[in-house]
Amino acid sequence: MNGFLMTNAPALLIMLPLIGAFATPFIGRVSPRVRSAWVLLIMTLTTLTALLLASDVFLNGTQIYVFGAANPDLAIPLDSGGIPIRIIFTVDAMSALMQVIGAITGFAVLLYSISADRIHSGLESFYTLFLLMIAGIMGMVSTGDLFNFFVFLEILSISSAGLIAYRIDGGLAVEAALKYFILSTIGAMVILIGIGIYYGEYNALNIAMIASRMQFTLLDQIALVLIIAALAMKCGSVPMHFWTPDAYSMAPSSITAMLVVASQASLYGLFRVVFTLYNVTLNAMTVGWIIIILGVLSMVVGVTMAIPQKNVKRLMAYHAISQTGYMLLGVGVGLAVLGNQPLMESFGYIAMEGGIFHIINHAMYKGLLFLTAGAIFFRIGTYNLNKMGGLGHSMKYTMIFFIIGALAIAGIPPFNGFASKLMIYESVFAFNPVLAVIAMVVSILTLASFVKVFHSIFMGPKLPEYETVQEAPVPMLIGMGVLAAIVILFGLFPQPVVDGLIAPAAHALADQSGYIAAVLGGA
Amino acid sequence: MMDLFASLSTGTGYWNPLAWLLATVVAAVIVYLIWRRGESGYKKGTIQTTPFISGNPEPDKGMVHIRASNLYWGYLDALKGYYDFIVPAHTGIVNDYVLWYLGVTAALIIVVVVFV
Amino acid sequence: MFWNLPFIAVATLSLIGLATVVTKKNLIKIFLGINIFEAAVNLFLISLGYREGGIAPIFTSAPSTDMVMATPQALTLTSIVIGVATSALLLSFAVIIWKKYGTIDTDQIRRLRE
Amino acid sequence: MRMSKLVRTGADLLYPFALIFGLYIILHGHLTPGGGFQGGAVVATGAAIVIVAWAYEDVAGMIRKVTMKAQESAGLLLFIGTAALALGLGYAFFTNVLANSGSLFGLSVPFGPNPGELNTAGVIPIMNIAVGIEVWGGLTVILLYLLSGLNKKEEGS
Repeated sequence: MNGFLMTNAPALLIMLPLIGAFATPFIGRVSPRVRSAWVLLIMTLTTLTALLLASDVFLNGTQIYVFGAANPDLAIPLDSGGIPIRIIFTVDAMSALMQVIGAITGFAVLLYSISADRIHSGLESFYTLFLLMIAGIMGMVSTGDLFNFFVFLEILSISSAGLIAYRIDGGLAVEAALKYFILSTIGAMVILIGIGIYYGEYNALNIAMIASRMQFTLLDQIALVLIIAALAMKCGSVPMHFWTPDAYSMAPSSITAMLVVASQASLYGLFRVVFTLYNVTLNAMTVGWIIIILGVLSMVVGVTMAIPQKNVKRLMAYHAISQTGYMLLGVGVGLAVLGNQPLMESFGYIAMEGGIFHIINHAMYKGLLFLTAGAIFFRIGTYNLNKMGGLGHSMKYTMIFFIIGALAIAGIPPFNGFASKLMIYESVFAFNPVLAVIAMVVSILTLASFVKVFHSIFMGPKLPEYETVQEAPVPMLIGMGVLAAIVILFGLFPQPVVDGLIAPAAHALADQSGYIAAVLGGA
Repeated sequence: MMDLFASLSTGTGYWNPLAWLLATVVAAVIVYLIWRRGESGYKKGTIQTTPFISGNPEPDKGMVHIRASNLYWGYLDALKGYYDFIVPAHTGIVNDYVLWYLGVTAALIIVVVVFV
Repeated sequence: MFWNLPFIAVATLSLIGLATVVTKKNLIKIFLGINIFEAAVNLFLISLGYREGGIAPIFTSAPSTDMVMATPQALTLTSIVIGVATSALLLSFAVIIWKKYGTIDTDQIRRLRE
Repeated sequence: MRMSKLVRTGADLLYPFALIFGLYIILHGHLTPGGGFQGGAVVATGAAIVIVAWAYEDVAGMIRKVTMKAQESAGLLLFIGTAALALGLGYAFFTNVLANSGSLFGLSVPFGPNPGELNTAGVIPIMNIAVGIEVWGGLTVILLYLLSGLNKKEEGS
């Protein structure tokens, strides 16, 4: 049984959410309680599978899974002339890390959502789309096939758009979903052009196969830009970030927390394309600087746009853009010195580790912050900061979770945001001091803006209009508590996390030949 | 088993959250000692715990709280030129958003092809 | 030159589609632009799959070396199916926007900004 | 907004043919051009003709959203269940377990001069049927939702 799970974990990871999603409309007929139990069961199984697979990958190295083959390990059919023609899932340490992020956030969000979204109608479709979103994220981060990546990207986009528009909200949510979906459809089509270029040139769709044949011709350069621009747009980097605040602020809070993970899946795709598909064949300095500049722009514009915002979720959405900038900065610095082994050893790997560590940290604390915003909305029915005040008297636990999230995002020790930001600062300082200074200033502005939010929501006397407000329901608090516990644990014990999860992921990302060897065999 | 309490090494330096936590605990103890020296004999619900504003009557609760828009007025005023440019750039029109995206793609293609 | 004709058509169609998305203010026209762009991408994939003298990979007595992998066709089909889902979702968004806002002019659909 | 009697009668007459043609495309998906998606789309077109010719209210009782949604989910479950069947039998996900098994749709391909054998595709016809059921339901639901808004102001959602 254990062997069965181990072998088939990558397939189960998308099969479970898909079966759960398609069965939800039927099971929802029985009763809402049974439906919640069913969705929770599926999500728990998915999370356990993801954790099991991750432990396997971190212990035994990259796992591959071949769909439709008699034997899931048989990447290259005997009569195919050395070409992997089937769809292959390639789960290396980086993919496993992203799966863990998706699974844990998904689980916490679901706990929260079962309590928070109870009041809405049409919850069968809601949870169907939610599970499809999980399937999309899991598929995107584990697939080793470019076209399959596109398909999962579209599954993710369509289900996200449906969920953003879920609370129609006088048309506002639909407007946000419309903008998101127009942009992401065009982006996905552009990605498909890039994939078509690879197929035309190299007659393959498998990432490892294309990587082993990569020439970096003019067409490859165009394909590279088409794909990284589209994925940078999907992860919300400035100046293509315009959909982000709209979508994040209008989606239900539980979905916003998942959208953070969804945009990080796009970020993963960007890193995968740059590091695994091209690696040293591309001009690392140019592309590295492109990613760094996108990152710096995202950091600065994101945080400065956040400060004057009046809607708390819009404000947090701009912070999500700004934090994405840190990840792009860290990994971009790693990319800029790729191929230069001494520099890579001295700060390149640390920068990449910082960027990747920031991905998991950001998913946790930003998810936590969006959930607290949702809890406040659940009780007082507004996101407008000007109408809030004095809630610290009645929502103490929510306030504590908010403080944890806010200090973590601002990079205050001993929370996890500090650990990853410290790694980014010090390694980026070795690369270019100006960038490190910008990163620190952005961090200060982040703190300033969260001081404003904290003051407006929780401080001050108990306002007369919120006299009867109560603490958020317990399942919501549990969902927030899971994320808060991870925020604190990662902050208190950063080095074991870096050694155990982050460093293998960073090295797996930078190690193109290892990835190719895992699929094609031999090096 | 890896060392749970290892310092975070950042290439050029290191940082140990537990040392920091220890310092926080020491600071908390000092704060507690100072707090202990304060007046302990006050009673809730008496005039001792009501706000004293130079003898003026206490204003309405809603008036005391400084609302979000009034915070950071100075910062926003100092960076007025920047905000006058950046806020209108977020037009909310989907055509502009697509145009930004396509423009960035085009610019990046030129950059990558020129600087091979 | 002649064999590049499909690719020229792809480039033209893409530009028409994207220009429609950027310049037209009517939501339905924007969706049509997206559909034209999708058609261009599908045409691109299907033209990539053309091999001169190739035959369909069906179990016949034809020489197996001339058979062509049907991957681009499969990709195009998948892409068309995704395109249908996309169009349906976009159109349903337009229906709701029309009901709630009373307009499908993108200049009016900007209650979320800044 | 009912159309003229001519159109309505024409639509009534066309509907069974669209249905049969679509089902034919679905069931022969592994042999002829077409398949589950195309056939399902044809069937849904039949529904579209009827909805356009008659008014939405007339059709709502006959083609019901709930049924169509259930049909969509059932098709998807059949699809993913067929794929998961291989896992249960110890193969990889999506393996064609029925091919060459000698049972339903799984006859071996004969060599040499022979009249040909049709049912050799394994699970592919089953998946085609699943996709056909799903697309039939899905596209009809989409049509019903889009066309239900015709000529109506402000409907709660």
